Amino acid sequence: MTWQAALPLLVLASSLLPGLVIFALPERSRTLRTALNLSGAVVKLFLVVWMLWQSGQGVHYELRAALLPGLDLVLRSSELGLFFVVLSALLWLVTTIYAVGYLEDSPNRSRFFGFFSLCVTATAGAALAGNLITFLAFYEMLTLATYPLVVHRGTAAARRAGRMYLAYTIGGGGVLTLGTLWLYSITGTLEFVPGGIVAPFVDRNATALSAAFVVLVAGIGVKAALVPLHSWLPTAMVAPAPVSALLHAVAVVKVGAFGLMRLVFSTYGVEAASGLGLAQGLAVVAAVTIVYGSLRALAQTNLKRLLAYSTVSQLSYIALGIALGGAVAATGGIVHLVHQGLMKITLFFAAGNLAETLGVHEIRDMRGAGRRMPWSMAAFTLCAFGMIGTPPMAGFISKWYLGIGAVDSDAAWVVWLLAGSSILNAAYFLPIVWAIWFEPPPEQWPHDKRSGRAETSLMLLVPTLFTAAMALAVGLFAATPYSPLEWARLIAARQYAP
Amino acid sequence: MLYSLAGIALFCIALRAVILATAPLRAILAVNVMSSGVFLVLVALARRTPGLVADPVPHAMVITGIVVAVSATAMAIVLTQRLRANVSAPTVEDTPGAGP
Amino acid sequence: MDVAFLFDLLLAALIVWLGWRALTSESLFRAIVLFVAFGLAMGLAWVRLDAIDVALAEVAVSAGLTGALLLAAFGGVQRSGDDDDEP
Amino acid sequence: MTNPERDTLARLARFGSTLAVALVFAGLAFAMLSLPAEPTGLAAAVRAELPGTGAANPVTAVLLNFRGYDTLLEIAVLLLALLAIWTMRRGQLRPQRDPGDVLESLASIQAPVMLVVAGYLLWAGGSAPGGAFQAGGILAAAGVMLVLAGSGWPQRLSGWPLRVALVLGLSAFICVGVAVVLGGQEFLAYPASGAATIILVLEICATVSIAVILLDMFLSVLRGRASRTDTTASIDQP
Amino acid sequence: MTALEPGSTWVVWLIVSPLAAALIAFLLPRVAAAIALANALFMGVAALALLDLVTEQGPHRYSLGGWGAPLGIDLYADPLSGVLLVVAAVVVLATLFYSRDYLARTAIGPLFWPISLFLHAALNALLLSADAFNLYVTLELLSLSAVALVALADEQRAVAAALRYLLASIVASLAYLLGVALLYHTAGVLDLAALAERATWTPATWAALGLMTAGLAVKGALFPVHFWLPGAHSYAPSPVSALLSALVVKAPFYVLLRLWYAPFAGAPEAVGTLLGLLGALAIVWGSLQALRQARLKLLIAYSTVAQIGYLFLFFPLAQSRSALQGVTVFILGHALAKAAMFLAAGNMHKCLGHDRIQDLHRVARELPVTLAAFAVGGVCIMGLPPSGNFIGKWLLIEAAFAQGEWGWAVVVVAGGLLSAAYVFRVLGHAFTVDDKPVDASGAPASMAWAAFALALLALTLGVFAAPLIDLIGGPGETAVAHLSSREP
Repeated sequence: MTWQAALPLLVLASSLLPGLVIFALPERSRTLRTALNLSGAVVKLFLVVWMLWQSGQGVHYELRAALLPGLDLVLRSSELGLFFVVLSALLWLVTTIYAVGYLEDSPNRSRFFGFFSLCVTATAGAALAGNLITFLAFYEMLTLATYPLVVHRGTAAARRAGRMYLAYTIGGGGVLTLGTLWLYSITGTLEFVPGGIVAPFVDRNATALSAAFVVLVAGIGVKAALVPLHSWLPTAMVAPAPVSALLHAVAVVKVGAFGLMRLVFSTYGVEAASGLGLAQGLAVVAAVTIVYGSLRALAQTNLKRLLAYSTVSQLSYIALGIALGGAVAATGGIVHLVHQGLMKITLFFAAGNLAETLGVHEIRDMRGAGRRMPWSMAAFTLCAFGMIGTPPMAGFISKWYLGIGAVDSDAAWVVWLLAGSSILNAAYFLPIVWAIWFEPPPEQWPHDKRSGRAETSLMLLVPTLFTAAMALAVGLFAATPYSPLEWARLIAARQYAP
Repeated sequence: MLYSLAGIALFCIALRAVILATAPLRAILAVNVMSSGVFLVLVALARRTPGLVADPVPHAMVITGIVVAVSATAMAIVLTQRLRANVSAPTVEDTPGAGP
Repeated sequence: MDVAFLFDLLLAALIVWLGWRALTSESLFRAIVLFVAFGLAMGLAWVRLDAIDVALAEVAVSAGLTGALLLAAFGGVQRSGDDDDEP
Repeated sequence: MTNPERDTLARLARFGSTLAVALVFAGLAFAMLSLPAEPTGLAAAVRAELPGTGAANPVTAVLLNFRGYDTLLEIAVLLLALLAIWTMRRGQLRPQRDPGDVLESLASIQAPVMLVVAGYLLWAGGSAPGGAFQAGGILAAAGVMLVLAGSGWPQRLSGWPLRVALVLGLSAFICVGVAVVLGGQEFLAYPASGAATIILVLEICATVSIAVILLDMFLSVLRGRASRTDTTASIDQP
Repeated sequence: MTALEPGSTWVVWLIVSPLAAALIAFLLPRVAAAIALANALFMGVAALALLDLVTEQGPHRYSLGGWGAPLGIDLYADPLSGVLLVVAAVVVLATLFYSRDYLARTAIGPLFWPISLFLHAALNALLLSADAFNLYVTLELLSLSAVALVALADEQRAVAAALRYLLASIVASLAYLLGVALLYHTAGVLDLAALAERATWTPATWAALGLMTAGLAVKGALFPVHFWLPGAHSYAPSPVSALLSALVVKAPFYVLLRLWYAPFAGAPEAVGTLLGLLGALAIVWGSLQALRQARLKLLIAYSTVAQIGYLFLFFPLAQSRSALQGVTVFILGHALAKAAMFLAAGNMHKCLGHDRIQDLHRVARELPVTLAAFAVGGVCIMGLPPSGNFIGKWLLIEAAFAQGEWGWAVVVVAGGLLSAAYVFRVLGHAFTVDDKPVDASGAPASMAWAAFALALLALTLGVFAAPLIDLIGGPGETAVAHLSSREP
């Protein structure tokens, strides 16, 4: 095996090995740890881009290791997988920089960054997984690697959140295992192939396949935070801001959404999923989640909780796009993977900056924050508008495609849903934006930590501005050849190819 | 046949005794009676038809069994003695001795 | 009914009775003594079953040594108070 | 738990166990009575192969040749039990208090007699009933008598001689077994010509070990008796 | 079935070597530890060589004394016994390595070494035995050495637990022996394969089935006769707990497995279902009890009660080959993972001076490798991929689906979730922040790493288990066929 062929493995190793070394590092060797972290992230990004480029040249990567008789662990490069792995590698680099700045001087950093790296390894593994069982393995690994991050602070609240997180995700994993086995007992294979594997069995095993689909969605839906399996996500916001970014944008929920794509596109196939009426069911669940998440967000007073409910709602745009059953809607769903990631990570970074610099956690304390931290708040505002779906921000593109796709698929109710959801988004974001810019700042911030000339540490500010700029750029330049949108269009076209 | 039935009877009596025993030495006695019952079955069944030469294999098995039984009995007795000796000894554990 | 059968019947009954008594006797000391007697009866049974080797082993090891072990242990029990706390 | 409750529970347990055991007895008795009357077993095979075993007594042939492996493991069980007892051994062995004249004189006569009987059983074991276990058992019993009679010399066997005596039986088996394996035969397959000698050697070694192990078990129990400090305990623990 | 090559005497060395080593370790206490470790190493080599041999040449028999069954005793080796011998050697090696430093911190004397060697010898002899009565002797040797090791923790509760363990296991052995007597007098042989050929379903065979199954269930701690296990496994010294939970408690199940394929092949389904139901109850009951425990080692012991339940799910699913494969991989995975957990718990106990779960503060910080070993072991117990337990559960569920018996599949998954609950109950406390000092110097690196190595093996077992799985049960035939296709 040349190193070229082992590229998928190297992608995993680029975060796994630094992670393992970091575990062994003593707490005080900060420089070495940071160097390892950043070089791992940079190398990973490089490798992923390299793999992407090679795939563009027609190189196909596939690695197999036998796990059970007739069942292998498979790592494979596919368009959808590469799309996701590029996103997570990029956001990981940004989040790492942010985390280094954010966790300065807090205890147990070696442990933190070790598990941090394991998380990203699991995400990359799930992205490159070539069959359902490999996906399952990395899905479980992600659960375990995230737990120590959620309970990182060691407080009672953190442990409670950790318990809840585990109860949901481990339960989800168990259900997913059962569903996977069930499916395997019907089909005899679990490979991810465009068009799915169940088509030959639809006639004979329709009921069993439908039931297995429900079980599988219930398993994956925990991470994708579909209502009613979403409660862990708002609770987990007690974790430090970089962890929230990881949960909401880079890894956990993204793996859930990605898993739904794999399920519909690569396992059941669009045709079978629609034919059995399963996609329609998923669409309804997604619609309910969108409305429910927005309504709950409206009622929150804590900024991070609000953002968490917003995630619940936004994620289901992805599920909705997958479920609507048309290339255009699917494009909207797929591209939202990137758009939502960029916007939500910016929002959490900004919220983290507020908390870290000024000690602000509650929405009512954000009055006038724009004067004190103009850059962070500008990024926040930009992405809040994106979430609402204002052109030319990224969120607009997603919603536009979803809307068009819905009309294409004769599901006009979705347009109303999107409009309603946008109004709700506006209803909870706009008052905040108003308060930030147009209300007077308080005499005294809760815990003002002045640091140098910039509004906050550059390690915190630069990632925030970078992701905000990206979120703007992917919207502005959506029509250019190498934009995420074009890519998503390509992938969607593949799924719906005759 | 008579002896094998007696063997089973011993096995059953002793089984009941060992279930109900609270004192270790009683249980040890019962176990010994029980093993005698099993041995009796082993050897007696070899002579179901009178007049034939006895089968030596069960005899060898019983002799092996007797030795195993005495080993186990000796161990059990010494354990019982340790149990008594330890009752008042301090334990390293957190909770006070759970024994009655 | 021949004498041999009668003898076997009596011996089998004796063995079961001794076993029963050894396990139910109130006093532990008597139980042990009964157990030794039980072992000797067993030895007779082995002889009746043409198992001389077993009979020898039984008398030497089972009745003899096990009895001695139990009695030695009983000595310990006695000094520590009663052990006959069967409900 | 109040006393009446406890009594009820105990009565229930007795009743239940009696019932269960009666059922077991009925089942087993039925099974036993339904056994075919024609003899099964390996008696014929043993008789057929007896000449090549080096022992005329079929039981000895089974114990030391056909199923010699069982016997090897059994001696291992004995030794292991003694080691286990040693790990729990505390306290010193006290001399027996006034054994009484009768016992003393009885022992002084009986011990030599038992020694002779043991020697005979060992020697005869090849052809007539008897063998290592019986001889070992009787030797140990003789030792017990001596100890009870106040004689100190069984305890005097200690240190290296004791350890060697303990492992003698098992080591002899292992050595013989390994030697034939190295000679290209199966483990414990004795050459037909030397089988009788090998069996005799094995029996002697086993007798020594068995006797010493059994005697030492008895001594350990005596010792444990001396070290006991407190009242009775029960095995019924959570 | 091929005849044994003249040079392949590995089966003999696997039994004789630990016995001889035990004698030497007893005579020369000073080198006892070295002898024991060297023997464990050699056992690993021998077991691998044997596994290789039976893989290449198929299962084989070895006639002790040259007589051959049914007159003599045969040893029997096939891939199933081969892999179990290997895992036994691995666990013993790691545990003994751990014990060197552990014993140095206790009052336990050098007799630990010969006794543990006897235990290893008994285990190997049992795994290789093909004779119903010889199995009784090996079971006794195994139980007595296990009891002796438990009693090494010279403490009231340990001694009481050892005594109960001893009495339970003697009674169980006697039930087994009575069953053997009935079988022998029905079929006239003791060799398992010969028994399989001659046994018919008479009332005596039924009685033997009941007696032997009941006896082995007690020894194997199947719910509801597991009463002796939690005490014995938790109050024993930690390396002993590891050996007991990982290996010893599996041995009776292995015997039952062999019986199920040989004399009791064709036992009615109802018996299998009953055993499966008890197994399912064990999973639920053991897990719930584990959740309730206040002490770490008791929690792990109850977890063993639960995990043993999985083994007994084999019986209702026995018709599928994947059930045998699954249960085999499960045994391997559980052996490695559970040993790791007990060794890790021993480390924590040594450092903190207690093992109260409530007070495991700062373990994450002070004993990271130990905690990692525990966590990884726990993850395996939960049955997450790619652990051996995952593969085992997967295959069991596959068998359940193949037979259309869904209930068992649900039990398997539910047990995994319950185990997650009790594992993370411990981990949650270990991550708690607290400022009480912990003396990490109580556990030398060797102890932590021994545990961690086992855990890592358990976790990665799934990755290299695939070729093993193919061996078990053989293509198109099962262990039944192997055992009974004996050459006359």
